Amino acid sequence: MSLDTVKQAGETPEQSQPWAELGLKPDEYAQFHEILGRRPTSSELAMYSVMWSEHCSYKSSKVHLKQFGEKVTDEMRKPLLVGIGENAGVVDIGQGYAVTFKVESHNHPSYVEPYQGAATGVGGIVRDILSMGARPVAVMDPLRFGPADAADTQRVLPGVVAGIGGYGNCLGLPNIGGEVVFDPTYAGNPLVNALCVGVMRHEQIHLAKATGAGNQVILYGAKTGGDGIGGVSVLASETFEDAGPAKRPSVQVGDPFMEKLLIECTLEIFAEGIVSGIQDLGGAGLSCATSELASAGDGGMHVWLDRVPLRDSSLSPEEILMSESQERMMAVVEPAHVERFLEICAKWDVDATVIGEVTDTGRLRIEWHGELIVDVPPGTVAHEGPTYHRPFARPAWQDALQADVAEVLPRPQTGDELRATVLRLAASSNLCDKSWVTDQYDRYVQGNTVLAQPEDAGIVRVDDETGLGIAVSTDCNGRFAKLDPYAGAQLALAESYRNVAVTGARPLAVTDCLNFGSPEDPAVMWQFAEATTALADGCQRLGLPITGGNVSLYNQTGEQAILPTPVVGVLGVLDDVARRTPQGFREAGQQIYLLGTTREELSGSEWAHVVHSHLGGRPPAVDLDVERQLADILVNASRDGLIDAAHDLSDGGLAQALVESSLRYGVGCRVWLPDDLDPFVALFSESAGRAVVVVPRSEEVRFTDMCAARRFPHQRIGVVDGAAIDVQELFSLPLDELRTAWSATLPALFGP
Amino acid sequence: MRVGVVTFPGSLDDQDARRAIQVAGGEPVALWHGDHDLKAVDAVVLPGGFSYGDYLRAGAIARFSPVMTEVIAAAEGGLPVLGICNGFQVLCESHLLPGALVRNDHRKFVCRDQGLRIERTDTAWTSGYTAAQEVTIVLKNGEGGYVADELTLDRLEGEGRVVARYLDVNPNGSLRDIAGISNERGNVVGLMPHPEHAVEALTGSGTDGLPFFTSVLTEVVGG
Amino acid sequence: MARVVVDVMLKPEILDPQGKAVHGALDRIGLPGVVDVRQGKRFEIEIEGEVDDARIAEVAESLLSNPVIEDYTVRVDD
Amino acid sequence: MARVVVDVMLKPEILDPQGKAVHGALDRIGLPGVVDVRQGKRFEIEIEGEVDDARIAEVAESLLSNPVIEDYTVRVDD
Ligand SMILES: Nc1ncnc2c1ncn2[C@@H]1O[C@H](COP(=O)(O)OP(=O)(O)O)[C@@H](O)[C@H]1O
Ligand SMILES: [Mg+2]
Repeated sequence: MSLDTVKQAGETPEQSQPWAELGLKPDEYAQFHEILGRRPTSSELAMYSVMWSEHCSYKSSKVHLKQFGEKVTDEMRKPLLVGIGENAGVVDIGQGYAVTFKVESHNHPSYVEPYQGAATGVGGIVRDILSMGARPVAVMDPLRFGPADAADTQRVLPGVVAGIGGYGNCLGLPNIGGEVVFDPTYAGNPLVNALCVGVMRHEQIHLAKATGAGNQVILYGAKTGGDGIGGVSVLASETFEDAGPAKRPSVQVGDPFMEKLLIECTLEIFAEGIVSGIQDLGGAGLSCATSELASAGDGGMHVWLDRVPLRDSSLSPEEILMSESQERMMAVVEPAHVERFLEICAKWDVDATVIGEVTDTGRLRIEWHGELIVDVPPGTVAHEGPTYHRPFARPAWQDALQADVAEVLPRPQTGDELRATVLRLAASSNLCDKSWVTDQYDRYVQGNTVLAQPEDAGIVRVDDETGLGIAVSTDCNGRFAKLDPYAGAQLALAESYRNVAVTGARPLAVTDCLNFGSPEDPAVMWQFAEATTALADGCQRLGLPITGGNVSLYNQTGEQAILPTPVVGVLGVLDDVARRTPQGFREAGQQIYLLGTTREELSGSEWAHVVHSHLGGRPPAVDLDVERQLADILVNASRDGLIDAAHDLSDGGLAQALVESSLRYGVGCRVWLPDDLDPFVALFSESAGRAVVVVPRSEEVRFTDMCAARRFPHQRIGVVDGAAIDVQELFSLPLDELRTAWSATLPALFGP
Repeated sequence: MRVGVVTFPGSLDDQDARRAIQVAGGEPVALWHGDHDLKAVDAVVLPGGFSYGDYLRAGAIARFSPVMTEVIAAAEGGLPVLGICNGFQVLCESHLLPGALVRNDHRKFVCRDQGLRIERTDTAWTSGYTAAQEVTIVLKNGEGGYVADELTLDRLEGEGRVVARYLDVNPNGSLRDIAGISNERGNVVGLMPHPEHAVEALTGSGTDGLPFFTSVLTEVVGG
Repeated sequence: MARVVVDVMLKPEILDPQGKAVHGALDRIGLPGVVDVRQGKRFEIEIEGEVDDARIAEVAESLLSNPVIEDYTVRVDD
Repeated sequence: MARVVVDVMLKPEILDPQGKAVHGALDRIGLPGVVDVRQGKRFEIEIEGEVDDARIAEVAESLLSNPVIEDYTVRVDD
């Protein structure tokens, strides 16, 4: 096809264009004419179509997401150095350090090509963090799969795990936590979310903006190929009709080695202070980077697109603009620093090319071999995409679902039955030992990992001298969110918050990855609206800013949407990581306390899921004020050295918490359950706002005084001891037997 | 006492190795793969990581870097050289040590706290251990299975050149549970586990790895 | 006894980081004139009895390669 | 322009875990009669100008394969 220039677009207003094939609506296409005063060129059409897509423009979600920026208090603003809206938000953690973290999804590509899909998911989020000026210091991977024994899970899970490990390990980023959850709704639609956290000094914060007319725009990293532009090939074909099956792949292959060089090279460039703006290339590639940089700066940029180094010389300009080739970055550099910039890139063997210049024209102009092919106001591409007010409605089935409670299901009664239930749950796919997965991840590289899986939160040291460190956890129980999306989202927030607090870290900020079904389904849209409102309200309650996140919609197979899965990541700070509280029982004779109130809350529980394949009722009540008090106790107790171990109660309740704390170092416990509760409820209820802590005898009085002073429910339920979990008068479960059951599950399914 | 740590493109544990040398009381010196200069160091560590992405074979491309020419010559002259994980792979590819490291028998990357027995304590890097000492040190690799032909294995055993052996679990299918070996002279040691991740109680698997770095300090100062 | 050889290569338009690394190494150690390097996998399968070509192609396509990113060729040497 | 193909396979006496895994998978999905599977690497090198066979062999032996564990074959298609 001949080159479609701006001039030609002006002269051929009637030419038909494949806007519908690109997923655009008639009014959107009409809007381009209004913005430009003519029809768009094919390159402009390419840029708009990708930037106005759901993935890039958040068109279905932004009316709901805007609450995250509105429901904020001064308390929440205080630690914020950079707010939501940049590549990732940045928070102050003290001592001159700042931290940025964010979680993103790579769900669909990981289904199509598990290894590469997951690998490039890690690569993308790492570049996001890097582009804020931070050194990436750790990754995490919240994962969801179909049933563990389903044939397709055998294909997807090993590939995803190998891909996350293959990429993250090769980058030298410790993997400090994540999730592995199985549920039938994720069959055909696995969730692969990836989180990265990075650290910098305050003065190193960099932003994505192109300012200063005359400054040079440098594209560096991998060469551009035909990756991830499937649908857009239609633009480059002779006629739209004969496009046939897209010849360009929609899946990308990652090169972690290139990314490692890109990280080191970029950090060296930051250290010399020679970039004025920087942006990673992710979804929508150059279209996104050029339009976002330009619109955030003085508003103008001129790009010579034919200078872009290509891996495949047959690419058309439209394709180059859309390519999602991995491991690329774009920097804005003052002319005086360009030489040094290129020198550093050469040292690291990273290709770098000046492809453009900042201008004061207010226009993004792109040239191809001397012909103007794009001439647009950059903001219209980057930010002025459509906003949909999708209809949403509480589905008719919600009432019936909530009425079908699990509390009436038959329960184990005798000691033997309870014992068998503990064992069965511990060996179930959601609660079993995850080391088949996590042993494939390097958790030690960089030498700063203080806690990692299977601890409640991962902790990395930030400063060797002072011991300053950060803790991160991610959580979500999608079954709770299905039963009540508002409560479920807050339960995810509460659990993640609690997981950070049990390690002794003070929670500071929140990121989220909202994985939902199709926004065109009013029921799904209602779940989404409820969940976002819940998170905004919840964060306000807890006093934590949401610093960034990601939305992934259309996660469904046919009519079947996934469980609504708002994954929440919470970041916390420890002034001295030496004070961290680990999870495991270690020293015989220490006292075990249960903090919080246990209610009869079994709907949506792991017990109902495993034993009865049941999902119905209402999720546990969530009280964020209680969570705040609990966190306060856990953080203070850690700082004052009152507790030696702590573990939050969530999936599987008290029983599973005791299992995990006992198996950690192979030291068991003797436990007496409260008289006023059905032992089954005491063991398996999943009431929120609870944790077990281990108190040395010498600190018992101070600890109980502290809880009493705050009127927080606390009771001594046992003592660390022996090589079994011994529940007085009911059963005794030797740790060897327990460990065998707990650790055999994944190897039996996925190989040794 | 200056100990050089080479950074290849894709090295990852170079900073950790430098930290370990510091914790041991030595002075870490950064060496660059493209240099023809060992900066007059008294010993060299080839750190872990994925040099050149470990594409092709682990260590295969790094072996051709300019700095390796210097390291090979110096090692042949008796300079203490420790190759950790990827560094071990580079030493084998450079023929400073016999045998090769192949894909783990279970085909997965593995990261675990590994039990080891230190079998040889008269090398530059292990003199700080007692004979047959049992230790726990972080292990993490994807291509860590040590292989060599029977003749070579017998010779290594016969000459007492097996430096460390896996205990309890053989994590990667290494023949004869070999975790590390040395050259005849004992100045060049290759090791799959990562002693640099076992020098501080707070991070890593404890402090069992520290003697690797203190050994070489006394070795060089003493000798 | 037949030997079936299946070669699996990344599609030409897909990035091949391994091939790229080898290309770089060849340039550095001095093999002149190299324009491109691709690295793929080679499977040698020994089969006893009848070889069912259609079934082999199926297996090559579904198990030995992922058609989203890879191409394969099958050769049977009897 | 010449295409040089170098095939690198693990020596027969070296355990090939990947080949073994493929073998297991072939048995499971039902490809009858499989006696052995080996997985190796295939390099396709495009060279412009003169191809120096001796030099290629050298490179195949020193860089593309490790003679301690692998065998290689070189083929030049012009
Ligand atoms: N995909 C994964 N990657 C890394 N760590 C994981 C992954 N899945 C689970 N983990 C870790 O295993 C431990 C147990 O997970 P989980 O039961 O979900 O914890 P919790 O209930 O405390 O949130 C945690 O330390 C978690 O970080
Ligand atoms: Mg927890």
